[in-house]
Amino acid sequence: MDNLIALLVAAPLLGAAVLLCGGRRLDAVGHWIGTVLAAASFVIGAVLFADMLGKDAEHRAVGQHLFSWIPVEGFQADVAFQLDQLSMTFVLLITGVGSLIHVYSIGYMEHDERRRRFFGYLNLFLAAMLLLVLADNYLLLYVGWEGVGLASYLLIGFWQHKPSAATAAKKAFLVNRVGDLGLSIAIMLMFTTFGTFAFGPVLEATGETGEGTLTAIGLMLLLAACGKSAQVPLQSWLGDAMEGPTPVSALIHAATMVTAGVYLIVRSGEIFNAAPDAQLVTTVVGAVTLLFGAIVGCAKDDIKKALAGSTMSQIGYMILAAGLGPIGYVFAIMHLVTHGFFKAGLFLGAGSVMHGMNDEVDMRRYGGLRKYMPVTFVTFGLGYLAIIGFPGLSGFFSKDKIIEAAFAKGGTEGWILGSVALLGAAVTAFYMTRVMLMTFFGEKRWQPDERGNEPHPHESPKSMTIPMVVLAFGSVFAGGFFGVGDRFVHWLEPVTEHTHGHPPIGATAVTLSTVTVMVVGVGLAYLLYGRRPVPAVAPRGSLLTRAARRDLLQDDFNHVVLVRGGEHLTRSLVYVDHTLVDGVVNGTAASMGGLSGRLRKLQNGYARSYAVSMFGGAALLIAATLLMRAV
Amino acid sequence: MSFPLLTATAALPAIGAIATAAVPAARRTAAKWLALLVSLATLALAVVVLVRFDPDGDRYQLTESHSWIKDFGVRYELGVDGIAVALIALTALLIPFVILAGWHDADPLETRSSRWRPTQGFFALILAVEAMVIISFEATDVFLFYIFFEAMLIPMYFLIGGFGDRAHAGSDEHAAAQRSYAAVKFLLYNLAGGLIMLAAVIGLYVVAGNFSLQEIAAARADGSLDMATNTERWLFLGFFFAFAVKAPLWPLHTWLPNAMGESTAPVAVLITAVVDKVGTFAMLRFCLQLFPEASEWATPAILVLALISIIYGALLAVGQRDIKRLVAYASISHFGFIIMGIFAMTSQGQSGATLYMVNHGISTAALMLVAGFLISRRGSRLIADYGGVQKVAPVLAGTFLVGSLATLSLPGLAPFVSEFLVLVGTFARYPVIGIIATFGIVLAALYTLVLYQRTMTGPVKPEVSAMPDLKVRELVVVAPLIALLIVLGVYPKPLTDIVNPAVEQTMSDVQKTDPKPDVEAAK
Amino acid sequence: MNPVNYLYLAALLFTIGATGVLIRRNAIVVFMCVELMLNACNLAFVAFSRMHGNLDGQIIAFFTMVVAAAEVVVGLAIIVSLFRSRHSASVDDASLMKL
Amino acid sequence: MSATAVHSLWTTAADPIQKIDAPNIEYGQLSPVLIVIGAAVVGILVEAFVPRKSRYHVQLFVSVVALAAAFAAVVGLAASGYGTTKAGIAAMGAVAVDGPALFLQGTILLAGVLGVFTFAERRLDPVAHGNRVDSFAAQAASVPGSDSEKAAVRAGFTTTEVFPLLLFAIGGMLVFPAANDLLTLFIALEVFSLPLYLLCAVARRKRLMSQEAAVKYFLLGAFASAFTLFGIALLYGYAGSVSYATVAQVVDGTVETVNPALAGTMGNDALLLIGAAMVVMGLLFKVGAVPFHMWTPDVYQGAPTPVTGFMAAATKVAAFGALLRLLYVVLPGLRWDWRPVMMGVAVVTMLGGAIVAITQTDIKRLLAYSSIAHAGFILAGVIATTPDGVSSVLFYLAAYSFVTIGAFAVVTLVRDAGGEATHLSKWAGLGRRSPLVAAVFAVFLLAFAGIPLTSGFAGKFAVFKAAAEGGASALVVVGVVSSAIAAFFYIRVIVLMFFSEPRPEGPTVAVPSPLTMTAIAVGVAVTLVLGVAPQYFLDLAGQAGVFVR
Repeated sequence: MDNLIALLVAAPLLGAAVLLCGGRRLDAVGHWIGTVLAAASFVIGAVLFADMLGKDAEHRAVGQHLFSWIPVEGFQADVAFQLDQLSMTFVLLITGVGSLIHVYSIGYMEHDERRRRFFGYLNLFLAAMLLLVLADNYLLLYVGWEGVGLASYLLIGFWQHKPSAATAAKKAFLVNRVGDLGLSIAIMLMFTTFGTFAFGPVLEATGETGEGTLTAIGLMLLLAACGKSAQVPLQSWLGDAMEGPTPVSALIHAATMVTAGVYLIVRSGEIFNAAPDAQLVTTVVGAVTLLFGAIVGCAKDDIKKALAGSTMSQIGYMILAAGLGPIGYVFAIMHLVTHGFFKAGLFLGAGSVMHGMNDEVDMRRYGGLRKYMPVTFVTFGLGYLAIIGFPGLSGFFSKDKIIEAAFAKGGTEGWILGSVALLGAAVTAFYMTRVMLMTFFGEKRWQPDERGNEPHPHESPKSMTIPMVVLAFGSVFAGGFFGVGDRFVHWLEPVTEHTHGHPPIGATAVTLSTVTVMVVGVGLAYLLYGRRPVPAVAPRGSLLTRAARRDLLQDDFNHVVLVRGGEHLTRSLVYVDHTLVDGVVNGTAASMGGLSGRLRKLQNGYARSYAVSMFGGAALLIAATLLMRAV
Repeated sequence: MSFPLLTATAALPAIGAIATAAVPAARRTAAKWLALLVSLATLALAVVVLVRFDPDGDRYQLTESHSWIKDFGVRYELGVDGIAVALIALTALLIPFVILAGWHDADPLETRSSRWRPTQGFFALILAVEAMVIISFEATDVFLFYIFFEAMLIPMYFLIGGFGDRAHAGSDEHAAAQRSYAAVKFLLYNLAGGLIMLAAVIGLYVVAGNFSLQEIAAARADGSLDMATNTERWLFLGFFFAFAVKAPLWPLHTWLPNAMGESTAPVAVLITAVVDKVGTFAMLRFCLQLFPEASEWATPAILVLALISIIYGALLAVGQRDIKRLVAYASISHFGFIIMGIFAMTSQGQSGATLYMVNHGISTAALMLVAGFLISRRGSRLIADYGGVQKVAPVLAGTFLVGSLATLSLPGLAPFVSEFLVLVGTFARYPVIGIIATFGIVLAALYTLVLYQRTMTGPVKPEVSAMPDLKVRELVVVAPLIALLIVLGVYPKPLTDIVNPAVEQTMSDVQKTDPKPDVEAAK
Repeated sequence: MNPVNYLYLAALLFTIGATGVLIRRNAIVVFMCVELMLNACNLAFVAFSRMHGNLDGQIIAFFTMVVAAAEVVVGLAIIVSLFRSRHSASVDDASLMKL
Repeated sequence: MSATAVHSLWTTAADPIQKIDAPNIEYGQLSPVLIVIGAAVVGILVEAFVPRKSRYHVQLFVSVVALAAAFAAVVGLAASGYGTTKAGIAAMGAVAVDGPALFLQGTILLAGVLGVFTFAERRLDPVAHGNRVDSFAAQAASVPGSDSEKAAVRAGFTTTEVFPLLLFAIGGMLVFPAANDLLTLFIALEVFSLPLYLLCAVARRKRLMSQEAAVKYFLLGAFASAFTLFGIALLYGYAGSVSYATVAQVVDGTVETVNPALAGTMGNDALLLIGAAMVVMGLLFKVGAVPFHMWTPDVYQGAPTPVTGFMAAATKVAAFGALLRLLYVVLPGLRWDWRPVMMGVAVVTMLGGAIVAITQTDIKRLLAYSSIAHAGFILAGVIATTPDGVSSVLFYLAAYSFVTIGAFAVVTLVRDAGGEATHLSKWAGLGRRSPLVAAVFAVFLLAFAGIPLTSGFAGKFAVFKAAAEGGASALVVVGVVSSAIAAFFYIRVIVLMFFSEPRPEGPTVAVPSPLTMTAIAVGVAVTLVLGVAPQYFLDLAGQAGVFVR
């Protein structure tokens, strides 16, 4: 039974191989192959899940050792898998949502002649992501880590003919590389500290080394997480990543890949537990990001970018929770799962809207779409209620727990983090309501585009709506299913261990305040966007708004400091290489030539001057010989 | 006296070279096929060597030893350890692809006097280089090694200067001038290095009285031959200088971009993937074994230089406008990694360095050859002249992407394994250097992806709109290399099994042991 | 008279001859200066021979004369042919080949 | 009347003359020299009595046979142990018959044979008035461009005297390295110099340059030999004898100088040092060491190329032989005086030759400067003052002479309307025109540059090794550096031949007769054999490395 684990990865990998090497002859059936294999992987996952439930909590973790990967003296890297409750949670999320989005893409990418390749990339992503969550050591995890990075690169840049897409893809990969820097350094540290980088030995040995080392490792892991999960300061790529096809945004940049950072931190829980400073930094990063993302989300008119901002901020919640340690791990993962459902749903909804609106993304060109695409409206709406944490829906359960845990951290930190989280909840409610209103309510604001063809909003095909519906179910009930009776807590406890946190002001108080701020946010948004018509062109807006539209100037900073600076550096280095390093050599050669030219002047053709040189030579010779004797 | 397998492996391409050169002018294609067959036969022999080699056996196997020049204390001594075997295999493996890729590179443009036979010459020279490289991997006699280390410059020189890249910006005269400048630069740099090494070789003779690597190493080990500290250091520097030029190590690198830029893609591959490896190989085999103390003494300086190479090479690669020069600078950065791994003096570092030599050979070959196909289609080496190729020639673009990903050492592809080992190995002893070197991987991503983006993506440039996709011959060249990259990336164990024992030997030569993990050290 | 003085004379003659070679233009004269140097050698030989009281030096002197004669034969032949083709015996005119 | 009575008529009744015992000459051991000189005399007679038409063939035959016989004699002597065990002094102490002498004589003779071949080449120049012509003037005596010259050309005259002249030169060269007293040294010097002066003067093309070369060579040569002679005089004055053995003993102090009083008056060693310096200077002139090298480029350029080739090879061999013997047999006691000085000379020679060569534009001048640089390398071996040093120099000389003759032979092949096209610019693209010739020349250049697998490398390694072992590591470093510089201009020529487009009005490559072909082929063969499998010859040189004294 355990040997099935490899199949989880193998199935989509096979799909990727077949689809990418298959060539045009597979164009007709490519998307089916991809979808079937993704679903197969899900089925295997389900089977393993059932099997796991059959066992009692202690013996649920299973593993499979495939082969020794890099055997070098004192350095053992194996290709081996580990499937415990945490991994299983991810497996189900990834394969489940993944399969749905495969189905969705069949319709969404119908008119793209490179659909086969698209599905190949999707399968590649699934394989890499599963490898990431199933690996039993950090190096193999690193492989999956970069693998998803590659897939995301290929998918963001899927429409390569668009320079913006190509640039966004490159940016995403590069920023992630910076994060990977952290991961590889962390692995090196583990190797020099523990002599291994397999989860088991490392996490058990944390007690045997100093806090300093662990803090270093923790911070490096955090850096990696920041890269992958678009946390400040490495968040800048996520917004641009929306250049990719919408299913990609839903799967990779909302539901799964971007949450890998959270997985990494929770997985390395023991390390963080032993390194409070690292934890503190983690919580700070999470808090900052959740506000950052939320603020950006408020200002964007591009529906996908707005959702991207919200993704950022939701993951900020998770990171925050993960930073809180045992009181937060479970809720981080729980929010991750629920978020997977409703954010994927929201993105698919957005995709459906764009599908009906000739790929228009500017919400100011929408309006009143609820009449035209009811299914989308309903599913999107449910997702919306879930994310703002409407009582009873999934978002409510998970987010509320995180805020609670944040307060439970205790001390001033607890207060600060908690109130930030609350504030974030309010802003979330605000910008999501804004999206909702601008898209589905009010009167229609779209005009014919420059090519004169006016969009005719219509509902999307079944292949697209069905996944949306399924995800909507998830967004509604998942939270309750997990939260009631702490089912999820018990499920994950054996892996992440859990200590129940007690917020100073009491759980109910927290819950109430959460709901109130949510209501406030919604109301505020309604006053601004529901009561009065939305201008079709964005007003100039306040300084903050304008900054937020530009992702709070983070890109401008990067451009000035990194891009410009880098260009100057390289250009000057090229110059140095050519003039200095090369110049020295050529200079020597030239000077040799010059010397030679001067010396040959002595050879002036006059026999008598030759005689002079001989005479002088003889004199020198004699003098030297006598001198030698003298000294 | 068993069959002299190693001699045969080196002699076969040599004979093939002569035979190819002798093919009459008219029978151009015959020459090509002859060369290809010879290289394949050599590959077969190399495989036999690989099979006959027993990783757990003696250090040097398949040895041959004959008296050669008694007066110079020179013997014809051959023998291979795991490192040599791996590199011989690499060489023998790459040459057929080089030949196949260069199939039309040396077809005469116009029919000159019937005596002028460029094609025959081209392939004969390639085989000659192969022979010399292989024997210098096999030689366990310093003098024997030196002779071929130097001699291989001549055929390389003619390959660079005689068969330039036809896709040259500017007039033919300008191209010719550029080309001979590159060739002369290549030769003078390496000759200078070689001559300085000659002085050291002579010095070694004066000190040791013979050139047998094993005897000297043994004598060094049991202390029966002790050099004065300064003598050893001077000799070490003499040797190292030559190898650092060949490798090349900053700041002795500037010949490489010219050479690779001006020569045809296959020749560029020959330079960077095959010939330069002799330099790094020699550091590992000769510098460390003959002068362990001096190596340790020089390590800090060398590591710093290697570090500079890594970062500097990568940054310059970012700044290049010419595809082939970009790859050249990337190689400089990679050679920095290899040298760093060698002198980190850890098992991981040195195993990694050895794997790196092999993997870098394959990955650069893949990237450079595809780049060559691209250039030959458009007739320009400038990145700016391309754009949107991916749309018109998806397979070409795909292979190019894989090559690029290998160059940025993406996990799952072979180069990742070696690069990570080098980094870990270095980090274990020199954390700061290790960390700084890690930034190289970010820069690598930068220059490769920028290259890919500018050439393959974006709107289709009119000049490339009619560009055909890879032909069968070209696919035959690229596909196996890519397959190999993936296989060695997922399952490098066979290679490491061969390499590890040799590395352990070298480690014991320099009397180094890996630093213990802190946890164990604490116990 | 102290025979050493002959040696000083010889040295003087040699130097004069050498100087002549360096300063005179006409090939014939230059050549004569060389002859002078040879004769200086002869003088030295003879003087030494006298001092050592053995005959070697004197015999060598005869050899030197023969050699000088041979040189004259060859030298004049060359110089004359040069003169005939250039209508000048100046060694400075003969400077086609330089640098 | 009785005999005594008659006798008493014209002799004063002095003390009876002690009878001079006839010198015993070991004709067998001197046979190589005697054969060559004899053949030279025969050659003169041939000029006198054999009809013009057939002289060429007779001379060629005589020369080749004589040289072959002489070589056979050398081999015979060596085989019968005169090189090693039976080595000794012949001809009343005038000539030494020992390893170095025989080795160098053998080398010179082989070089001589190849030289004869190149001399006898008659296919390169276009047929003039139905006569095949070689590279020598129709009638050296006739004024260039004059009617008499035209007439001579029309008549198909050829200067077949070059063969006896060559033989005389070879004869002198055979004696030079074997000379065992200073007088013989001087005579041999003149005997091989004078014919060379003449040979330089008799070029068929560019006669003015040829004559100029001769004049320069002659005047400077005479100047140099005057110095040598004076040096000899001083040494004689110091030691009271010119025999190497005696001088050596006096230098060592094993034997008191014949006239201590003299030594006293002369400020004891001043005579010795000055004398030695002047003699050495004469030899350095012959080997073309800086600063006594300046004749080399002009003479090499002006002389007929076959002569240049022979001269460049054989003169160096002979002169270095003599230098070795002088320094190793006569002046070892003075080692600490001359060694540093010679080091200085070696350094400036290596560097000077290499550096000035960089900017040369005429192939013959280029090779001249390269020969200067090589003289420097050989000096490095000389300075080693070890048996290894001797044998390494011997080996180097052998290797070098064949490369040189071959290279100059190739130069004779590249011709245009004006005869040989020696300007480098005309060699552009030769590799495209006639790959084979270019390849051969490239081989020679690589050998000059000392690239492995050529004789040049083996030789260079040998001398540098000897120098290093002799404690002259500094020289090795300088040598290495100058090799690097030298590599530059050899490579320049290769670039020119292979990588630059051929000129439309470029030169043509003449197809030579088997004679020159042999010379070139032998050159290539030796270059490669000595490069790949030098052991046998190293052994030879090693056995021959001991001087008799």
